[in-house]
Amino acid sequence: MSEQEIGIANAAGGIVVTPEGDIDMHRSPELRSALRGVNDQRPPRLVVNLAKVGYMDSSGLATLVECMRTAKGHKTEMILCGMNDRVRAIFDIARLDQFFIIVPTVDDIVGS
Amino acid sequence: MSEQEIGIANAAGGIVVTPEGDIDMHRSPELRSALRGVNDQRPPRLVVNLAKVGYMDSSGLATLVECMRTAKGHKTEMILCGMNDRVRAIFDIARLDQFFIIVPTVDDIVGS
Amino acid sequence: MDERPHIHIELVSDPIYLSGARELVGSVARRLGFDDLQCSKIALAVDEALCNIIRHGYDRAADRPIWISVWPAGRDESGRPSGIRLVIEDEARQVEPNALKGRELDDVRPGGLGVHIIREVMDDVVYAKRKDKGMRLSMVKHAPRRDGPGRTCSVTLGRDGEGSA
Amino acid sequence: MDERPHIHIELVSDPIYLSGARELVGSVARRLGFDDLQCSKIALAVDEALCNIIRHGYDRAADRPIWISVWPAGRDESGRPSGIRLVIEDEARQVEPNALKGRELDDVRPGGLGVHIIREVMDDVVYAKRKDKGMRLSMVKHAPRRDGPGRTCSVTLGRDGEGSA
Ligand SMILES: Nc1ncnc2c1ncn2[C@@H]1O[C@H](COP(=O)(O)OP(=O)(O)O)[C@@H](O)[C@H]1O
Ligand SMILES: Nc1ncnc2c1ncn2[C@@H]1O[C@H](COP(=O)(O)OP(=O)(O)O)[C@@H](O)[C@H]1O
Repeated sequence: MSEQEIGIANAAGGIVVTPEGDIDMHRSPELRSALRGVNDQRPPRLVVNLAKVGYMDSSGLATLVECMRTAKGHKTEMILCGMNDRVRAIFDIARLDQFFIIVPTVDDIVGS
Repeated sequence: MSEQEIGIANAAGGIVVTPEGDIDMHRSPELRSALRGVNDQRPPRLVVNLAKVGYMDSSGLATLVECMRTAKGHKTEMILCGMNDRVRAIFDIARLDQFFIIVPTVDDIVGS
Repeated sequence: MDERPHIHIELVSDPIYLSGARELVGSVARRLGFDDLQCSKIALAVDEALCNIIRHGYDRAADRPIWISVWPAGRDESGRPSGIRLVIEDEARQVEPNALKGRELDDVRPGGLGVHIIREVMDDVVYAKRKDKGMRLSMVKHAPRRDGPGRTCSVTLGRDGEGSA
Repeated sequence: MDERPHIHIELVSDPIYLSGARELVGSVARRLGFDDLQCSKIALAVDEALCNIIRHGYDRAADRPIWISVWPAGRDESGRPSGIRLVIEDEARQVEPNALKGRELDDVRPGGLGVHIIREVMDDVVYAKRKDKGMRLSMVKHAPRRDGPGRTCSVTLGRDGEGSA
């Protein structure tokens, strides 16, 4: 494996997207296109599991915000989980923590 | 905590030294003086637990080799444990893996 | 500031190198007295500054120069470095420094985040026009006071084996 | 080689900055096609080269200059960078390049490790005297061929959610 992957799986009562590695301006386009592909399927639930993401910048945030907007339009429930402290810190600095449903781990998602 | 620590504890049938963070030319003098202090106590066993070490260069190796020599002279049994793959790789490249007793974790030390 | 920087980097404005730049800065910050979370935030501020230059300054051209200079920002009572000073320069479009304020804190929306993050994370943030062309962003972050004994005395003896410093 | 480096670093010869330099190189190598363990080894080679300059070249003076230049070393069939070229320069004491061989592999002993590690890790290693003063170490490491589909196609659908590339 020479670059990090984005895993996509049917689980947790919907589709779970698991990006790996740092999400920055170089890698967020890849995440954006993966999330668009999942939104096109209009699943009941879209979970972004950040457990394998060590770092995220504002381009990663913007990607998640765009995804949430599309999901809302589709009545898809979007949930974030698996954030480490460093990723959590940027949600806090950006004051966007209140705009997402955030749970500790995939296992904390009700109905999964 | 603003710099990484070196933990020293009585355990595993001797003294367990647990350095934290990267051991390079900047930080190996600190490890060297900690190991000298432990060797001065001439314990039956000296365990260096590398579980919290993410990276080591040849100055770290040299420090461990010096420690092993002193320990041998004192009839102290020296054991290394907790190496991650990256640390393991430098022992292999240096062909020094055969010169140390290396076990996976502290719990694998007999008589601990 | 006039003193030669301890590290001076010239890199091309390609997002592929963002990770290298921020890992260097985060790692140097670790050695200059910051803990992991603080280092990650300082790295984030640098990342955002570089992204803004690539995006707004160079309109995403990937082959333009960016310069990063790094200095330790001070010494604590035992003489160890304790703080970081960073200067990031480009030769891109010049903008009025006081236009770079960042959005209001209570104006919650995506976008307009980069400058806000930089100002939130760093202690001093000064944008200026360079003499001929391009912008200069100067930033300082002071390390929090260290409690407890100095590092070389921080070896502890005990079952837990963890120091307090 | 004549092409401008994508990253050019000048840093002082203080071991406190070793971690920053190797984190940058390791992180850039990650983006240039290497896996984590390979990146760690490439970072190690750079660390050893810098240590040798500080120790043998500058006799541990902490305020002398070292230059690191980084280029991508090639492209794979889909045009993505795949390999790293590094040049490390100093203005320290000059030594005969062919004196820098590293110890024999079967001569197992501590010390004499740095040059051995550099030659073991990197594909091409060339020491040379610079024109006026100092040494130049040029190194190349090629990324292993990628199997499977390219990165942008590597999104997989399945319970495991892991691609094969
Ligand atoms: N380095 C820069 N060069 C030129 N303009 C900049 C630079 N940084 C920021 N700006 C301007 O300031 C605005 C706010 O930037 P920022 O807070 O990062 O938000 P965003 O990038 O999401 O617009 C940008 O839209 C841009 O007009
Ligand atoms: N950058 C350098 N400048 C001058 N001499 C060097 C340099 N690198 C290595 N050497 C010489 O080569 C020898 C072998 O180096 P090395 O393999 O790193 O082992 P060690 O540093 O343990 O001696 C050193 O002892 C030194 O004499």
